[in-house]
Amino acid sequence: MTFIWTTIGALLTLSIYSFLYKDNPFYKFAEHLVVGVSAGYYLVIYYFNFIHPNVFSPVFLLRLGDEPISFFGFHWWMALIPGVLGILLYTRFFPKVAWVGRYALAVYVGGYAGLGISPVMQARVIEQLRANALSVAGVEDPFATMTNVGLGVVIFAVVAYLLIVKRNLGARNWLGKVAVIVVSAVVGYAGYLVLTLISNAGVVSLTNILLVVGLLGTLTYFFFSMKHTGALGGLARVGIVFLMVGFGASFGYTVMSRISLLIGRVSFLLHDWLHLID
Amino acid sequence: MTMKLTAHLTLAVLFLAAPCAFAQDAAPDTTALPLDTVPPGSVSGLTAVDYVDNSDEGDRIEISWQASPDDGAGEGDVVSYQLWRSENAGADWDSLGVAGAGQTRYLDETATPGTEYHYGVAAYDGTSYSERVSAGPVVGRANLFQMTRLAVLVLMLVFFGMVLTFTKLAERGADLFVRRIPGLNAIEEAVGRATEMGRPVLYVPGIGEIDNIMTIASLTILSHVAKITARYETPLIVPTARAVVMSAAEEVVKEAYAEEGKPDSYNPDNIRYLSDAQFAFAGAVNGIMLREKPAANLYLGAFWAESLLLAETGFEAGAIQVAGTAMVSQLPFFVTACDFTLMGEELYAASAYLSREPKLLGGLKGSDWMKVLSIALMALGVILYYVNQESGFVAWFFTQ
Amino acid sequence: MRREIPLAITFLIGIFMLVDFFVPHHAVSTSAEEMKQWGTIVIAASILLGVGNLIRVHFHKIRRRREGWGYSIVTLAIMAVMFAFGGPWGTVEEGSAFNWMFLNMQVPLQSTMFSLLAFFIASAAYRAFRLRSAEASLLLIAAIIVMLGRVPLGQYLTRSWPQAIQLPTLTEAIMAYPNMAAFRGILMGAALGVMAMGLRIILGIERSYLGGEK
Amino acid sequence: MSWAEKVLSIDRRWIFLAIGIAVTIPFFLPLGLPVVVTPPVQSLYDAVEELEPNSAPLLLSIDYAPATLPELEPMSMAILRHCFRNDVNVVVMTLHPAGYGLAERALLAAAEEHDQVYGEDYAFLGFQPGTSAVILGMGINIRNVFPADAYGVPLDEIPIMQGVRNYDDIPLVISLAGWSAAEAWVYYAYQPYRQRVGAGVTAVMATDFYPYLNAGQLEGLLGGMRGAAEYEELIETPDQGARGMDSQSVIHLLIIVLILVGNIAYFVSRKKKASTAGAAS
Repeated sequence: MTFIWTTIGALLTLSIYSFLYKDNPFYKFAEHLVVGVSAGYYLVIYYFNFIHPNVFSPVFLLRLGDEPISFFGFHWWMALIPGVLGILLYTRFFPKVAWVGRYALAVYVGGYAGLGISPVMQARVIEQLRANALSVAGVEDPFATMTNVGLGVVIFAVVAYLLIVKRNLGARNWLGKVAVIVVSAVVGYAGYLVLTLISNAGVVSLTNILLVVGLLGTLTYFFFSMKHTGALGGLARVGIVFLMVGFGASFGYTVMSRISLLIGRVSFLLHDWLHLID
Repeated sequence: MTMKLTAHLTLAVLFLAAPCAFAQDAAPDTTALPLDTVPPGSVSGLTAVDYVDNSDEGDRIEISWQASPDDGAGEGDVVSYQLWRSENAGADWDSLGVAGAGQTRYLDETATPGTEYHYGVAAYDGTSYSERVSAGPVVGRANLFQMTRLAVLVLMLVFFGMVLTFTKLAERGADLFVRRIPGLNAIEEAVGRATEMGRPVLYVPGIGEIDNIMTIASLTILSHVAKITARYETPLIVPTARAVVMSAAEEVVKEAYAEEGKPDSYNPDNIRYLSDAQFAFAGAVNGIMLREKPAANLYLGAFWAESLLLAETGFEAGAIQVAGTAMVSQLPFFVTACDFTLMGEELYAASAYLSREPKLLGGLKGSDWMKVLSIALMALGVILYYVNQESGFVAWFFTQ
Repeated sequence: MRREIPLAITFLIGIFMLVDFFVPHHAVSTSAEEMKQWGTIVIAASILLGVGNLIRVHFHKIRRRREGWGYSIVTLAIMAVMFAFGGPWGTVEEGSAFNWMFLNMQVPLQSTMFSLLAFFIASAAYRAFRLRSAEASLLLIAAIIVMLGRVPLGQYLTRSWPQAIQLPTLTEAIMAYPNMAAFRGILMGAALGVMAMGLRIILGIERSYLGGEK
Repeated sequence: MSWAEKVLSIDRRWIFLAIGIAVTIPFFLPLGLPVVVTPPVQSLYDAVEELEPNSAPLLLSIDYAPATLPELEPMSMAILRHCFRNDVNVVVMTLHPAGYGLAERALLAAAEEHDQVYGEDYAFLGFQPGTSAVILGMGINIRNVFPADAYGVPLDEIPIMQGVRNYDDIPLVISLAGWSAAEAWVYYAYQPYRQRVGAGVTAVMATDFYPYLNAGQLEGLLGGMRGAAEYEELIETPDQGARGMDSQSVIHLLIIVLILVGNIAYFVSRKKKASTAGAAS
């Protein structure tokens, strides 16, 4: 029995993979099958896990004289409200009363809109600001000592390139460009070291400065009230640089996760189905 | 949180230690060990305050203190702290509980709301108690405001104030500049090309539920897109993964067709619920792309892993693709596989921008200035940190 | 009226839920708790709407014998079977027919569909990662460093280099700094967008989701 | 058509074939490259390692659906093995409607391996809908949300649940999720109740969670199969996670080679175009 079911699973798996070659009847079959199966699945799960225990049981069992079943610790009749709201969704099939269905939607959307605002403010704005500021203050930085020197030189070289070389030197002046970059990297880094020595908060972590510059740049990129020209345009460009590095990095980071899924399926075919490996 | 656990453990330790103490008492003069007759140093800085939790019934009082000098230092022999409670201004002490050594906080969860209490704490070293320090009176109440969230409230109100001010300004006809969002025109171009080719437009509003703000932003954009397709009589296919979103999309599209005076061109079979299951949905949308051959694919809303499945299949099918989402993890895929991508806030901005309704622009301007304020706050925090680490603002900003 | 009352409801409930975050009083928090449950139940009740639409679309296809109508029969038939097994004979219990169908049809189909991404991510990378411009090269370089740094191979290749420039260290640093800064920016911007939109919904300025202007 | 142009316009099905072959080979010829443990995994491991045996339970929320099984199941197995090996009590629940069977399957498998007894060493609460409401509700009283375990036994009759009222009695929550559930734990358990929360998520989601980790809102983080492999390394029980990492190395290398070849071809073809254009003018 298990083998039959596993074989069905394996054949369906192969049908989906046939899509990689081209659209074909096997894929069409599998696609329509999965839509049907999941529709049936959600119908059953939603009914038995949500509606039945939370609406029907509290409402009807109590009326039959059974022991009262609480609705998340509330009076049973509270269960009627969502039940009625749920039914209201279906008024849309009767044009005359279709507008009543909006009540259900209004309760739902309004409630969640209100619910979402404050935690978003706290977790996504305030806490993130605080974390960023904390990093800048150098409170915690595991990479500070390891990558500081290398990164410092790179940062100052890039800044020198953007501010001096790109604007003022002609296309063919290679030697001048390199000299300016090297000199400003060294001078910039030296200046940074001096700053670190005179600051009373200890080492100012350069990697953490990256966090500030990056956040500033990205937020500027999403600033819609002014044209991106001049200094603002420069900051927005910095934002784009960070966004691109971020996108590349998370793309690369994701590859692993996607391969994991494929490994899971190959392991199913080779191990669970064909028993070729252990 | 670990408080109670530690209290239990301490009790267990005391329980186990009791027989040993007893044995020692039974043979007082045969051992060379002198009995510890020096009581430990008492605690200091005792405070008792009404504890505010998320469902506050006024039955919790938080007691905190600074450790006895003999706890972990000095003689180092403190094993626990004994707590007492009194309803009678420091007389009639009732034993309340025990906190382990090293603990400096205890949560009394048995207070009667509205009753005045005094609390007493003494360190215990296994044989004797330190002097009892007391604090009070304190009254437990079901509070009406969570003080720790004051900052959230203030910033939120500031933000709302900005949004509403700009909305009012817009309504009065003030000229609010909002720069063009790159990629926004792409939506109209894509629909235009589909019309030229005589092929349908596919609009995927994501797989978020209707409570997801991205889905709502997407429905606003859908209304705009539907008006264009209605004008050109280009079929518009809207596959959805949530039943409520489907019914909302039906309303939006039907409405748009009616507004353009083409109610008969609206085809209810094109607004489809496919599946709540994420990949069943993705598989079915892929099928639509290959078989009904839309010339423009618009993915706007909340997307998860299906983003690249859709975008790669759409690319292979040769459609113009415009995406927009605030799902950070999916942006890299849309950016690499689509022709244009509205990133993060641009999705919300787009819905305001497209409608050209002045009222909606207020939100956009408010968000913009909130960003400036956020950066200023962060800068202030950092600068003050370097100037004076002890200042009140720094303490507030960096803790909690 | 038809519009005002829903908008008033949206406003009241929205404000109540908003206030709940700041008011710890148990009367408020328990009622808010209750209302959150309503939402889940309304959503659960909506499933029939979706399934109804699915049946209608496929039924039309079959009746008009449109291309691929045979597959529509598959969808409707398997849905009926799944539903029939799920109702009377239990749902998720080990060994029920419903559970077997779930584990051996829905699970492999969904996870295989998901795993197609392994192939697509490779083809997307091959196509998109070209050194066309300065920005594209940043995308590419970051992707390659992180891809190598994530796997044991990357660690192996750079094992004798100084710790600071070993690939896994670089990967962590890229993820922790430039990536984090960029994503924090998107996150904060999007959060403000969400809040502004939420406010507009509560105030009834944004109402396209309700449909029907009249 | 030059070779470079051919390479650039290659049918993507060749790439698919290469990926398919590359993923299969290590199943038969393992490379056995060592896995390096990263700080977020180490800190989650430490948080679990610190739990007291046979005392307040770890709450493991197995919130994944079948689609993310290959990445997240190795994590559940590794964490459950770690707990059971240390005799730490575990309470398992799920917030995903499709997670019930998967959670039960992992829990029973790990419990059987370590001869653990239901009710005394572990318990299974089952599924409740309404993610955020469930998490918030448990902060007030777990019994409001889960009056009984998955098998209908009232919580007070389960030995390890006695005295467990809300988050005050749970030293650590770990959520393993391929969707926003892990985030919901941060929002609704850490934010309001300061409950310590750890998370295991798919590799792609891990990026989103770095800010939370960085802001101290998460105790530790397992990212994808690699996170599972690292955890397996820490508990010295290599399994699915470790095996998968070899295939990962091969495919990552393959994709990088593909990108490099694509770029070389791109430059060659551009140069050619430039030079022919120059000749014509």
